[in-house]
Amino acid sequence: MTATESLPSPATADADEVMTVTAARALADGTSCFVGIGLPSTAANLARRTHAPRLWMVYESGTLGASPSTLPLSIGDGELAETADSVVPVTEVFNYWLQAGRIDTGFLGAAQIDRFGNINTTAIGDYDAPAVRLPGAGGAPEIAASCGRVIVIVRQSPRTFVERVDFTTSVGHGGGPGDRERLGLRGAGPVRVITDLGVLEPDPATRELVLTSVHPGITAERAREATGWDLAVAPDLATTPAPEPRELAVLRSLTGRG
Amino acid sequence: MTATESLPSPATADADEVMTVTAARALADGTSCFVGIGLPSTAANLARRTHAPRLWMVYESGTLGASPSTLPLSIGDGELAETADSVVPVTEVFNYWLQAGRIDTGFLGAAQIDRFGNINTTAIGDYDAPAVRLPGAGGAPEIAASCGRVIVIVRQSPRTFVERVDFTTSVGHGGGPGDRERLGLRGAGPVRVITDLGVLEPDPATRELVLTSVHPGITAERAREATGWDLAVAPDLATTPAPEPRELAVLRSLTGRG
Amino acid sequence: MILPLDRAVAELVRDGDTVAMEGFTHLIPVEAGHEVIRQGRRDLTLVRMTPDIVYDRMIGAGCARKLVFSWGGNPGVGSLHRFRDAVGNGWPRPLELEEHSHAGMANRYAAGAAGLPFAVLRGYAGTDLVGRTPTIKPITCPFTGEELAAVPALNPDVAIVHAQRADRAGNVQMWGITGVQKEAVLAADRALVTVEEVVDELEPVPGQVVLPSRVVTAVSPVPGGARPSYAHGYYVRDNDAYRAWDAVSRDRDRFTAWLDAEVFGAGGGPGTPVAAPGGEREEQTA
Amino acid sequence: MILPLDRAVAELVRDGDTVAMEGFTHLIPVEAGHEVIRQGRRDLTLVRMTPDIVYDRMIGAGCARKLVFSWGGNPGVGSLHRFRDAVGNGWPRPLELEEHSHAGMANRYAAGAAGLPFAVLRGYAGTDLVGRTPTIKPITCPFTGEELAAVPALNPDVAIVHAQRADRAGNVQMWGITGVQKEAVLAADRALVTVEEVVDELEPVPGQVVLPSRVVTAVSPVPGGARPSYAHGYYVRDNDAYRAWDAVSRDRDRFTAWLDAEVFGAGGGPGTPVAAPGGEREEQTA
Repeated sequence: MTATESLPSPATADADEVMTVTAARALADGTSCFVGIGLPSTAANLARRTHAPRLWMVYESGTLGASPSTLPLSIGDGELAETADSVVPVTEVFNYWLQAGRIDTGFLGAAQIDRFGNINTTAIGDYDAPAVRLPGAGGAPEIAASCGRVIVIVRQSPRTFVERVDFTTSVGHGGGPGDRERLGLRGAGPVRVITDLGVLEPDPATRELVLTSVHPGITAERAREATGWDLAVAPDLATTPAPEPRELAVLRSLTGRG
Repeated sequence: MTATESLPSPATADADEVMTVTAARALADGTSCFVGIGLPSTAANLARRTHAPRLWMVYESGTLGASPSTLPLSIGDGELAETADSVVPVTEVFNYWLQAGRIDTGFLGAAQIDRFGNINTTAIGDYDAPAVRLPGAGGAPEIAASCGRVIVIVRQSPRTFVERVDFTTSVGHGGGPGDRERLGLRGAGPVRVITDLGVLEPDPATRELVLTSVHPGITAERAREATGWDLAVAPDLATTPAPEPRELAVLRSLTGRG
Repeated sequence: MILPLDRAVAELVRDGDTVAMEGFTHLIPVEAGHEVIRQGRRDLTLVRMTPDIVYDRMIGAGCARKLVFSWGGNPGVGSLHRFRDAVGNGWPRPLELEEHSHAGMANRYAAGAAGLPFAVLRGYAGTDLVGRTPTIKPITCPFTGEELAAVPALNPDVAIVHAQRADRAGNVQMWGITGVQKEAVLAADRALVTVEEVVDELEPVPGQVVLPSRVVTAVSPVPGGARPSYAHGYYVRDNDAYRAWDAVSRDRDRFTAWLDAEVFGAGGGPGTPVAAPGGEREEQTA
Repeated sequence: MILPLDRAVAELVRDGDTVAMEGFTHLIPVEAGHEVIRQGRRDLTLVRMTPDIVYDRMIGAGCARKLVFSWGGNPGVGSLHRFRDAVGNGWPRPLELEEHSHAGMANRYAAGAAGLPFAVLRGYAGTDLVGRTPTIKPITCPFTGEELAAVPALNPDVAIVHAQRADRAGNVQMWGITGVQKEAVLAADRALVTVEEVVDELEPVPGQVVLPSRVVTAVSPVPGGARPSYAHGYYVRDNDAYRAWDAVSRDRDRFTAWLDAEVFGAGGGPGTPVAAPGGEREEQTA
């Protein structure tokens, strides 16, 4: 795909594509990124193929510096091991790399996220009699604690964006300013929540998530309706730059669409 | 060397050779042995070439199941890595193998050893102004603590066999019965001290080292003179079986003598 | 000791045992799990960082009393429906949970392998896991005064892993993503390793982990024994099988029919276990 | 970043630093130690499990204020005479000691690499090290009540190791006995790796340890830089040189003459460092 005329039009981008491209753009070249499977993996691999060729991807299976040629379905695909700078035991990836503070960006998903960016991936409803039992913590609590910063990718709805998570699996900004420091969490926590509607960022003073950008065609009102708390909107609300044709083309080659 | 007539006569064995052969015999086939350089390494390699072909030698450099064709000068010779079942990081050899209690026999030397089998390899005299500064602990304290049992190989003299060690680098039987248990040491501690004169073993009741065997041509009196405390002699004092011609031949092929 | 799979499971895995079947997406001992189901083991405490479809099957088959884990999902697909049904509805029997994070579980195995009673990590602070999981406690650094998390060692009765190769003496060799398998084997009282093949000599391979025979209780040759996961250098991951499991496992009847046909049935594909001598299989699954 | 050895030492090693030069008999960064001597570094806290002849030289040359170690000897030969002279007679200057066991040191590095303030081990109980070494403290298991030993993390200012190869991006590859080098590098603020050669591509090797370039501050090509120790696959250990050191090091004058000739002198064998551009060497050793 080299001829410009074969690139897809930005107008054809769907909401998930805008979300993924926006997430990819948040990853600076040369930085390290702890990558989970699904949207984070897609976004990181997109970044590596566009503006961040030296993005250093770490998967929790122990592959350091993986550069898969196709999107892995799982965090332990053979392609990851074959293309990695190094494959280390799981103990080392968590202790020597994550806990030691060597990862710049952690990417997390969420089943629920609250006003302060705390995340639930354990259970919806009562823990002992859950409405929905979710997979659980995995690497997330320590990714949220120890990465330099965290980016959350999650589709926005009132069921997902809740006033208070039913279970705090991974700490965002706790109950507000100073909580991360009090808990001894070394990273900055969630600095950006990227959804299919826009981008939320913590208010520097209150640590509450604020809508700072909406994707093309999305209104602040729609984002507020998709949020289970009274979502504040930044006075200088931006519109997310639309995906570029090349970004869309690479993304679709990764996901097999188009 | 297959013809019997070429084997050396036991009568030619010197004191160190009797000591080394006696130590080798203490290693049962199929057991695991934590091997230090020097006499322990010579004894273990002799055992592996005579009665204990499946002796599993672990060197603290991380070589598990090494089977060197020549005697290594250091615990990290390349030959050890090349012939090992597995080479592991030093952290693993100490944590996953030694500390976990997977080694049957630990072999230790000593600059001083006392009545209760406690060992000094740190300093002779005052620690802060030592008469002789020795290399220090190395792996010995945890070998003495965690191996199933310990065998000490050391030449016997009043300077070495002392009433009380100047510095307890590695605990033998502490101050007597029950001390190892109180300290939480999991192995049985020194079960045999093999010298150039004979063999000492702890009295089951008092834990004090007692002369239980003298090498051919050595008297109990000579062993007592070479001991800095009033060495008890077992009522059934044995004479160490002399080295067999084949043992001597293999030992000399290892050490390059004869 | 090289044993057919059914004999190895019969000898090593007992009702009520704590069993760790490890594998981080790669080299998952699926066929060994099926054999545990066939032999009707009950009241197991299943331990694994990433319980996936093989634990889903064992839970659905009623083998498990408790699950100690950090992430229970169908990797890359979604939820484990038998796990959910057991947690939510107690079908076929209630499942007690002990939840940790990956970092906590990995360190628990490492402590177990190292003969320590506990491990220390920076973890869990501020999460609701602390209140829910009694095996997380605070510990203070005696040098800096910092508060960290302590977790107790995991020492399973038996660990089961899959590897590429073993030699005839029972030394085991695995490579590729090796996860926490070494630690699980070293932490366990007994260890069963299913392998793709038994060879005369283990040719060294980059990235290999070698488990010396003295820490391996039994080796069972089970070619394809990790399917539908993969064995680096032997076969690739069958992603479609993981996706297909989602539909099969959503429904109790469909799951039960699948179990009868694929695990208890005579059929079976490349993952069918090696037959035991003397028809012992029938006896054990009766 | 690939730098000539003299520039790398000039930039990474500062007076007063805590310096860990690791290597367990194999791959000892001897030539880097000589460069530290040439550049006249002072007041270093030298850290190493097995300080051997290179630390003996650095201590004799007056670089060190303190030694943190577990076994200080000439492996397979006997004592370190410059070390003894410094401890016993304060020549050329007093040497403070902080003594541990190998198990303690290895775990201190591992804690440093893992971003923990301390490590826990079964060790030291009943030994006189407990009373002599303030960096050994008791700690109680919050689950079993057992008392164990805690030791603080080691986080050197700079780690220096020798490896077989690096690629042009600065990724480092070593194999054979790799000791505690990975942990030392990961625990340190800065890391210098001298290598036998710089290659285009790091062909995987069984038993390899790869240090990603992002944890390596500088790579210096120093062929033969581990002599008289060895580099697996490149050259063997020069046991005679270790034996010969015993006589050289016993006498202060003989040692000083050796230092002048072999370290400060213009001669030098295969371990001679790569010359820096622009005569920087003279400036730094003046």
